[in-house]
This record gives sequence, structure tokens and C-alpha cells, in this order.
Amino acid sequence: MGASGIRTLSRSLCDILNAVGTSERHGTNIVTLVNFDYRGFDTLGEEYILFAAVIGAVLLMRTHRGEKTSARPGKVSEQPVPLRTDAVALGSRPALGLTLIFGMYVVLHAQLTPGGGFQGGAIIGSATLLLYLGFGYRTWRQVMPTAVLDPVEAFGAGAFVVAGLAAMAAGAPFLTNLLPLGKTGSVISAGEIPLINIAVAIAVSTGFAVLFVEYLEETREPDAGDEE
Amino acid sequence: MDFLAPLTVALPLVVAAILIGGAHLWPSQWPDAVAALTAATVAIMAVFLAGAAAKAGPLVYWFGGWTPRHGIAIGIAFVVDPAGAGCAAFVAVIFCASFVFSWGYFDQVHARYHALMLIFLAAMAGFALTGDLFNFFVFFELMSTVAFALTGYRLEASALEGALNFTVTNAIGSFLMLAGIGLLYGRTGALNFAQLSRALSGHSADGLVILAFALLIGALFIKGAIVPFHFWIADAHSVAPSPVCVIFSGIIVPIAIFGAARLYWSVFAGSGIAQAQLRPLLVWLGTATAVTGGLVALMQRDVKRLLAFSTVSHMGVLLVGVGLLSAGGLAGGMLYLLGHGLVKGALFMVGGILLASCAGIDEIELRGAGKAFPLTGIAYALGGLLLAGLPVGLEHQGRELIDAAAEAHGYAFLAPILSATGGLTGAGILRGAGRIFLALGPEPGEEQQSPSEEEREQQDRPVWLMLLPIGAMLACELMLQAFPTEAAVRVAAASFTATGSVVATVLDGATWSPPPAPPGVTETQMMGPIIGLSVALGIAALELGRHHFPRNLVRVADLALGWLFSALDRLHNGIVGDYVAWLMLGLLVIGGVLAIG
Amino acid sequence: MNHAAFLLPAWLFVIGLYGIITSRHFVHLIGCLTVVQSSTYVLLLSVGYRTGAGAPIFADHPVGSPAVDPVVQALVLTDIVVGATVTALLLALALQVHKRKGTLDPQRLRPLRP
Amino acid sequence: MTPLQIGLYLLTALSGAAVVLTREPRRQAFMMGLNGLVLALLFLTLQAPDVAYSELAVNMVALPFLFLVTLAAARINQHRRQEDK
Repeated sequence: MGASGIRTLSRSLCDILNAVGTSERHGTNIVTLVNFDYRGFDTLGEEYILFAAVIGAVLLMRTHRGEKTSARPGKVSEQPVPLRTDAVALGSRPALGLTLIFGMYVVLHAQLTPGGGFQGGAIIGSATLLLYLGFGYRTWRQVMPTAVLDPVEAFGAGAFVVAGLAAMAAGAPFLTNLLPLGKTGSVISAGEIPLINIAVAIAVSTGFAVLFVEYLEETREPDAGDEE
Repeated sequence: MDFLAPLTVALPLVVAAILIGGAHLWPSQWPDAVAALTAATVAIMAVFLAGAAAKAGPLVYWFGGWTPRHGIAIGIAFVVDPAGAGCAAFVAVIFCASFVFSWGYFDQVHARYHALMLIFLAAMAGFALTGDLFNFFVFFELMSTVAFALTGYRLEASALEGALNFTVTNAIGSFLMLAGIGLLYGRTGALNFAQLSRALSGHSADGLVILAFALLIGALFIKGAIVPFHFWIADAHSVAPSPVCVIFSGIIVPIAIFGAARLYWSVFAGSGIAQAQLRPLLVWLGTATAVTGGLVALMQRDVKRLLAFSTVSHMGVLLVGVGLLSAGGLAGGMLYLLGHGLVKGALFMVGGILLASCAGIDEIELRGAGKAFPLTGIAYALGGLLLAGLPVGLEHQGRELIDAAAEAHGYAFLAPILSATGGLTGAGILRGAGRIFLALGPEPGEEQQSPSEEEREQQDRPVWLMLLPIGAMLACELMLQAFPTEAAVRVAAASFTATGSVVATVLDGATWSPPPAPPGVTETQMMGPIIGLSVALGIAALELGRHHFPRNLVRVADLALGWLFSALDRLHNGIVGDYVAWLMLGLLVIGGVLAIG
Repeated sequence: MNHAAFLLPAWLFVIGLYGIITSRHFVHLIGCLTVVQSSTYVLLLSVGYRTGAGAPIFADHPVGSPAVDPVVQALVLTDIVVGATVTALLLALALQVHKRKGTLDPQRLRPLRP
Repeated sequence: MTPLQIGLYLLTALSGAAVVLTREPRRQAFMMGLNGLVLALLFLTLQAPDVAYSELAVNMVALPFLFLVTLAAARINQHRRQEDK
């Protein structure tokens, strides 16, 4: 009986995975092994939910907004709406680097310690906010043009499917691991998991970045064409 | 042949990513062509799968090669049975038609529309084929998310807030389903349908299993627009672009009922949830849905809202078919699903033509505006007659099987009621056809002006291109009768309901022995079509000719029926909080009835 | 004691729904929706929890030591990130509604009807 | 169940209710951030560090930010509407 108080009929699936996961897949984080190997197909679906939600939000906001917005913040009762102050700007710059490194660490050690493409991607995506807070809207938009973000996100999403299809091309079932498993405990281990993790992290982080860009665009003045 | 199973999902997904990745590179019309081709390919693959599954029994495909160990499922499986594959094929065909219909319509959004639609298609194919509970949820959620995105897309819609009602209620549906999965997993430690079924069978259903069942079914009923979970549907349909409505009404709503059937037979059939309680519950919910939907549909003057509520009504009939919990009833439901999807899709496309050509969707405002489009009018009227019960086509065959199954379970009295509800929805459509395409009915007065703003869907494609898929879909509905579709569906329903054999095939690799198909209908009952058609034609004639009747008579009739319609109208008030309250009430009813038993 | 673990998700579910039903601001309503959502996560993790067991990560404790259920964790962790983007989509819708109607009060935002 | 877990269960119940009962959307966004932190701690004690990461990254930072930006944009829109009138 589990602590949750449910009269459990069998615990076999979870026990099997905890018992054999590490020796079978050469990774120590069973959650990641479940996510990206045993039940990788679910994760593929989840990644596409995220992808679809972001496309949907972009479609909604970009088509409802005029074609162009300026870099000037919008106003409420003649006062520009301040979203960042000097102190915040100063603090954000060093935080940006730290957060990015931490996010990448979380992505790359997924099969070993807690972390993975989803969490790391969310952290990296949020780090782009620090870019805005630290360097301002204009720089931020120059570093991350939408024309680049969209294809990169699509690449992240598509790469997962392609990994699955590659297995089929090799004659194995969809999403079967093709790479050597490596040494348990090293960063490059557990077969394709690190690669898929990076793909997911790309899709998630650009997804969040696109959302932030689109949302902040909503707070800009429409481009009247009289300045700049 | 197995390798086609994952491709039905993977192909549209990868094409969607490519379309977005190069969004700015594609010449206009390319995304249209690529999307239509992809949908057609998926349809062909699914047809092959259905054929293979009909011959050799369900094909089991384990993703990542994680086959069961000692009878315990480790990974995710697709269990491709003829019904699921047939459903996927049908979905892909409707998508193909919808892509042809919307050719060039969405040029300015750089393939985003096409990518979303392809993800939509993949989600539904996966939903129909999967044999794993959480995977089922993932595709369910993927469907919902894409639907949210597509609903809010139309820019000039006057009722964008309808999209909010839709998203909030359906998001709650997703949470309900996830909670149900959690409870069920806690009880059984399994996610595979077959494994769940094996773990649950032989035990009496206690409160936890019943709660889980109620949550899962409730979630599917929200998507399936079953009363009282249906409130979002018209709000969503009046906002979404017509090609998307084709998918919503023709597929996504009925496929949720299909999903409920899948859950029942794959997981709960042996779980000790008493059929004695479940059958009347589902049958009465279905009947209530059919009646409510029919009445509310009749009140609408916005063509798309009318069609949306008629979908509610038809989902009630479908639920009765499924809820009889017999292979025969299910076979009827599946045929009905096919027929309804084809007809309703065609009708929504007519709505799209009206929006594109006449810049309006309000039936009274459009009086006579359709005179220039006789073919469109004929298609619209034919659709109305088919929904009302014209004794030809797949939908009619489905209705006959449902009636027969109802009779076998002691619900013979339902057949005329269901026929009459079909008549109600047909009446609304025929009334619209008479008014729009023949300029029948009274001249609209000042106060009759449409409350909606001017709406228009972009028209940059010839009418014949839009008529093409309409004609093809109606032809399918009528012609497929000539092929042994009905017999094939009965065989599919038999293997769909053979829970024990499916479980053994999936977990133990047992050889498949085909179960006997339920009997077909031997003698045609003319009672149903007569009731349906007379209700439809009668009400349509009364409404269109009301200015010829003595004024006092009309006033008395309005007074007599007014309270009913205004009460129904007040319920559909567009306030999301009320919708959510209704939803919880429905959940309590389902859980309560099953728990008391 | 054991059934107490279900009280929290049930409570979060009910209070979130209460908020949705009574909400007078769509952004607030979406906030309540995230509370309902979090109830499902708490439920799933409670279901997989076992007293005295460690995390299903065998980096610092050996394989074979008791661990909680990794499957529910895998299900929840992706859903949290994905749920956030779906919430973002809802917010985007709310924003467009506000642009057109100038209000976010559900009581004043009724779709037009015949 | 440890005392720490019981304490966090109670705290989660409170913070969840607080999110709902904070009717002013801007303050609610900050409450949501706090709720995310409490949930992340609860998930940690339920031996789910992966999930805690997820919850922390998303519900403490990203979502409250999006809520705040939505509200700011709505206020700017309101202002524009009034100006137009």
C-alpha cells in the first residue's frame, strides 16, 4: 500500500523501472529515462503541445496587432509604464550569465541529476527576460529577431520527430535509441537522451522567448512613423 | 504494415515543423498543397492499417521497442484496431477536404494555420490509435490546445469572448482527465489500457474507480458537447473560421464520444462498474442532449450557431448508440459518426461560402442573398434533409442500427423521440435554406436587424473550388452505402468491444480470433424517416409561412412556447462561471448515479 | 492519515473552481485556473509517494534503495512547462478580448446572441 | 508523513486559497509566484526534485511575468481607448 492511501493492486511498472532503469539505460535519473526513453512518445506529444500553444499565441497577437510597433513603451495617463528601473538593470546583467550557465547545466545533466530539457529550457527562456531587464528593449529585440526565433523553435520540435524517424529508417520501432549507451555517470551517456534533451531545450527556451517577445510588444506604442 | 502506425502521427508533425521552420520561404499556395497532400497520405496509410487490422486482428506497436515483460507493459503502445484506424482515415479525409476548401484563404499567416491544422490531424490520429491512458491524455490535450489557437484566430469576429468560454471549460476538462488518470494509476500502477483492464477486472468497483471513471468520462463529455457540458460549443463555433468549424463539428466533438467508448471498452468494461446503472445514465444523458440541442438549434438565426447546436443534438443520438453498451449500438454509433461528420462538414462549408460571398451569416439578414448560388442552396437543403432522416446514406444506416439496439435493450420508445430531434435540427436548416436561397418567409423588419457586426471571410477563391469538397463529402455520405461499409463497421465494432481478446493480444501476444459481428438490420423501418421528415418539413413550413397565418394564432403559439425557449435561452447566457457550475453539476450527477448503484 | 493526502488536491480543486465561478476579471480567472491545475499535480505526486523512500535518482544512493514512483513525476514535470504555455495562450486571448471590448469582466462579456 | 510535509501541505492549502481570494489581478500575480515557491518546496519533500525545478522555473518566474505584462498591456490599451474618445 502506498502512503497515498490507495489500495494498490500492483506497483510493478514503477518497481521495474526503478530496479532496471540504470543498468539498462546507463542513466541515474529514472525520471529522465522515463521521459525521454521509456515514454519518449508522450514527451514528443507534450513538446508539440508547447509548440502549438506558442504558434497560437503568436498568431493571435501578431495578427491582431498592427504590423509594426515602436520601441517606445506604452503610456498610462501620459506616463510611460516603467517595467524596469536602474537598479534592476544593474542587477540583471550578472544574473543573466549565471542563469544561462545554470540552465545549460540543468539541460546537460538530465540523465544524471534532477533536470532536463523542459526545466532547463524554461530557465534559459526566462533568462532572456534578464536580457531585457539588463540591456533594455532595443538591444533585446536586436539579439532576438523573430525571424530567427521561429525557425529555431521549429527545428527543436522537428528534431525530436526526426530522431524517431531515424530509428525507423534503421529498421527499429519509432524512437528506439540508436546510439551507444556510454558509461553510467558521464555527461555523454544514456544514448540519445542528451541529444533529445538539447532539442527539447531549444524548443522550450525559444518558445518562452517568443512568448516574452510577443507579450512585451503588446506594451509598446504603435509605430506612428513620426520618430525614427 | 505495422510501421505505418507511428507514421500517421509522425508525418504530419514533421511536416508542421518544416512549414513553420521555413514559413517565410514558401511561395503562396505551397502550404495549401503540402498540407492537403499530407492529409491525403495519412488517410491512405490509415486505410491500409484498417485493412490489415481487419484481417489479422489489432496490430500492436510498441514505441521505442519497449515490449511488455512478463505480461507487464513498460512503454507506450498503439493498438491499431479496424475502428481506430478507420476513424483516423475518416479524420484525415475530412482534413483533406477542409484544406481544399480553405485553399488560399490563409495566405497571409505564413503557413501557421496549416502547421496548426496538421498538428491537429496528428493529435486526432494518435487519439484514435493509442492504447495508453497517458498518451491518450497527451493527444487529448494537444487537440484542445490547437483548438484554442484556431478558435481565437479570426480577426473580425464580433464574439472573440466566445473563445474564452471555450478555452476555460475545455482546460478544466483536461484537468479533470489528468486527475482521473492519477487516481487510476494510483489504484493500478499501470497506464496501458490492456494492463489497466486486467488490473481492474474481477474487483468490485469502489468509490475511487467510480470517481476516476466519472472524471475521465466528464472530461470527454465536455469535448463531446453532451448536456450539461455543451455550453461552450456555440460560442466556439461562431468564432472559429468555417474550415476549422468543419473539423470541430465534424470530427473533434464526435471523436470525444468515440474516445469515451474506447475508454469504456478498453479499460472499464470488466471493472465492476455496473452496466445496470451506466446504461440508463448514458442513454438518458444522450436523449436529453438530443432534445435540448434540437430545440436550441431551432432558436438560432446565425447559421453557424444553428449548425453548432444541431451538432449537440446529433451527439446525443451518438451517445445513445454508444451508451447502449452493445456491439450493435456501437456499430450504429460509428456509422452515424461517419455520416454526420460528412454532412455537417459540408453544411459548415456552405456557411463558409455565405460568409465569403454574401458577407454575412445571419439567416434573416441574408434573406434571398443566396439566389445566385443555386448549387450551394441545393447542397444546404440536401444536408438538412439528410440530418432530418432521409432514408439513404451512412447516417440513416447508423440510426437504424441504433434503433435496433435500443429496442433490444428495452428502449424501443426512444426511436421516435430521436427521429423527432433529427427533424428539429433538419427544420432549422431547411428554414434557413428556404429563407436564404429562395427568399421565402416574411420580409425582415427594422427590429429584425442582425445584432452582429458585419463579418466577412476573405474571398479570393472561386466558388466552384469551395463547392468541390462539399459535393465530394455529400457524395461520400450517399455512395458509401453501396459499398459494404455497414458490414465492415459491424466487424470493427465487434473487435472494438472484445475486451478480453484485445488484452490478451496486447499483453501476451495471443493469437487473435475474430469475434462474431453483431447482426445487421434486415427490414427497413420507415417510421423514423417519416417522423423526422414530417417534423422537419412541417416546422420549416410553419416558420417560413407564419405571416400567412392569422395573427392571433401566431401570438397564442408564441405565448405557449415562449417560456420554454426563453428559459433555454437564459441558460446559454455566455457567462463562463455559470458554464463551469453546470459542468460540475453534470459531474456530480454522473458520479452520484454510478456510486448509488 | 493516509486519505488526508487527498484532502489537499481536493481542496485546491474546489477553491480554484470557486474562484473561476465567482471571478469578475478574466486575468484573475486564469490565475484560478492555474490553482485547479496545480491540484492535479499534487494529486499525481501524492499517488506516487511512498513513506521513507528517496527520489528516483540513483546518483547518490545505490540502485535498489527504496524510491518513489518515477512515472508520475515524468508525467507531471512535462505537463507543468506545457501548462504554462497554454496559460500564456489563454492570456493572449484575454488580451485580444480586452482590446476589442475594453473590459475583462466575464459578466459584461457576453457573446452576442440571436 | 513527516511534520515538514504536513506543514507544507497546510501551507499549500493556504497559498492556493490566497491566489484565488486575491481578487486584484496584479497582487494575484505576485501571490502566484509565492504559491509556485510553496508548491516547489512541497514537491521537493515528496521526493520529486525534477518537478520542483519545473515548478520553480515556470510558476515563480515566467508565468507571473506574463500575467503582469498582460495587465500592463491591458492598462495601456485602456488608456489608448480613452484617448481615442
